[in-house]
Amino acid sequence: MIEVLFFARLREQLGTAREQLEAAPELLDVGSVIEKLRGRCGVWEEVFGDGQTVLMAVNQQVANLTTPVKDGDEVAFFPQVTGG
Amino acid sequence: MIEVLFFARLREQLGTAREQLEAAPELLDVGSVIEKLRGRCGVWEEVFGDGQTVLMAVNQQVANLTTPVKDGDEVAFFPQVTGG
Amino acid sequence: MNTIQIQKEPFDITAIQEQLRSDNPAIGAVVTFIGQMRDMNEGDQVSNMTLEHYPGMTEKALQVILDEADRRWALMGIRVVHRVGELQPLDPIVIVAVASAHRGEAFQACEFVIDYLKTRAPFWKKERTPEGERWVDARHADAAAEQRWGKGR
Amino acid sequence: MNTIQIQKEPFDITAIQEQLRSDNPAIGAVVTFIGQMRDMNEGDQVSNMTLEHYPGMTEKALQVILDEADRRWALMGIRVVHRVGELQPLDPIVIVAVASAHRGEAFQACEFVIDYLKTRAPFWKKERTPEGERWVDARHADAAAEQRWGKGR
Repeated sequence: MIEVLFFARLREQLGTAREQLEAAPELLDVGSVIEKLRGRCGVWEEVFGDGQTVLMAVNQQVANLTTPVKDGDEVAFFPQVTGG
Repeated sequence: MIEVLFFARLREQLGTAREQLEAAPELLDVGSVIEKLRGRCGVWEEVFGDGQTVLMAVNQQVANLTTPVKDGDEVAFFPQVTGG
Repeated sequence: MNTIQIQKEPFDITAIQEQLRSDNPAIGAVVTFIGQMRDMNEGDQVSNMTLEHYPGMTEKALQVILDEADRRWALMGIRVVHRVGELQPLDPIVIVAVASAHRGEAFQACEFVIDYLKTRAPFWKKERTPEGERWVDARHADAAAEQRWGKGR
Repeated sequence: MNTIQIQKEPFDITAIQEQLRSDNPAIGAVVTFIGQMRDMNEGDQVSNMTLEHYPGMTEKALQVILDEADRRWALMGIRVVHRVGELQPLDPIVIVAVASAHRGEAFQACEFVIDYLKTRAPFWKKERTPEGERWVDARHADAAAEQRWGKGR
């Protein structure tokens, strides 16, 4: 399983905070996870569409589209941070 | 009268914190006050001698050798400051 | 030596600073930043705010920032406490307190930590205004502030 | 809006910051510098210290510094409290607290005030060491820190 988390505006737009994706050979990096999510169309295509700023983390560390993903990883998507 | 004050190391070296100098036509600026004090020789010559760093203020504002002095003024001499 | 806390409860500014500054008589300077909630943002009245974060990643991201500060400056302790959950105007949101022998290092490290926190730590603010709720947008000023520090990692 | 206090008594760090930060809900940032007595200086153990000042001139010199800070940055209050008299290691000597809407200005103004205080306000420290009493020498670092700010007056 790949644990996928969504935060803040993304969590609200997608209506979900967390889901489990079945690990699969084609889910080899964060980019391919996004591809899969975007394939759901509707709001998913919107949130992960071109021109959207979505930040990503793998196992709680900042990642990018080419960061590898494997079974058991935690992948998170969120907007630009605004703390402090 | 010109009120003359000495602080910190200068106060200790000179053994005095404050004195009144009679106003006089030749006491026209801070430099001439220093001349007069230095004329006392001994420790006075030492404290106000060449190569000594003495800071000065007239009426509680930073001054220099050419700052004018008149009857009723408060003139202060002290070493470099070390607060904070 | 450094501590990081994320909490819903208000934090005790006094206790944080006292504990840090009395830790070591070699400390000569303590610089503290307190960020607090303003009642206005982008021209709108803000009545309250909810702060969300990413538990686990938040602490890790802050630890990386504090480690980097320790690498760059000779410090004698850093305390970071950040609130999450519901906040009202005037509530402190975050405190960053840095101790050092001399003030220059404490000032630089404190500003470095808050600049990086603002752009690297996963916190998100949602404001309540007369027009409803809205997520706060990242400020360009924060990215610029971070870039001043050059390539750190 | 700004206050300056010179006193023999310990000051209340909490009260100073609380009063400043809760003064105005437009305040987003409070930066505080606390300078405290170290138990070592120039390689020698220091058991205690006496701080002398020039009453009257001190307040005027600090007022000039705070006015200049207000001229340079958009601030929402400055508090300066400086102790004089007898001090022990770990005793806070000075606090400079600055409030502003945004942190950049508060950081800069706070560091500006303490840098200028160190070179322009008439305070003098006398340390007691195992070898006896001695007046502290002005640090070159302080003059350099002041010069960073350019011609201000």
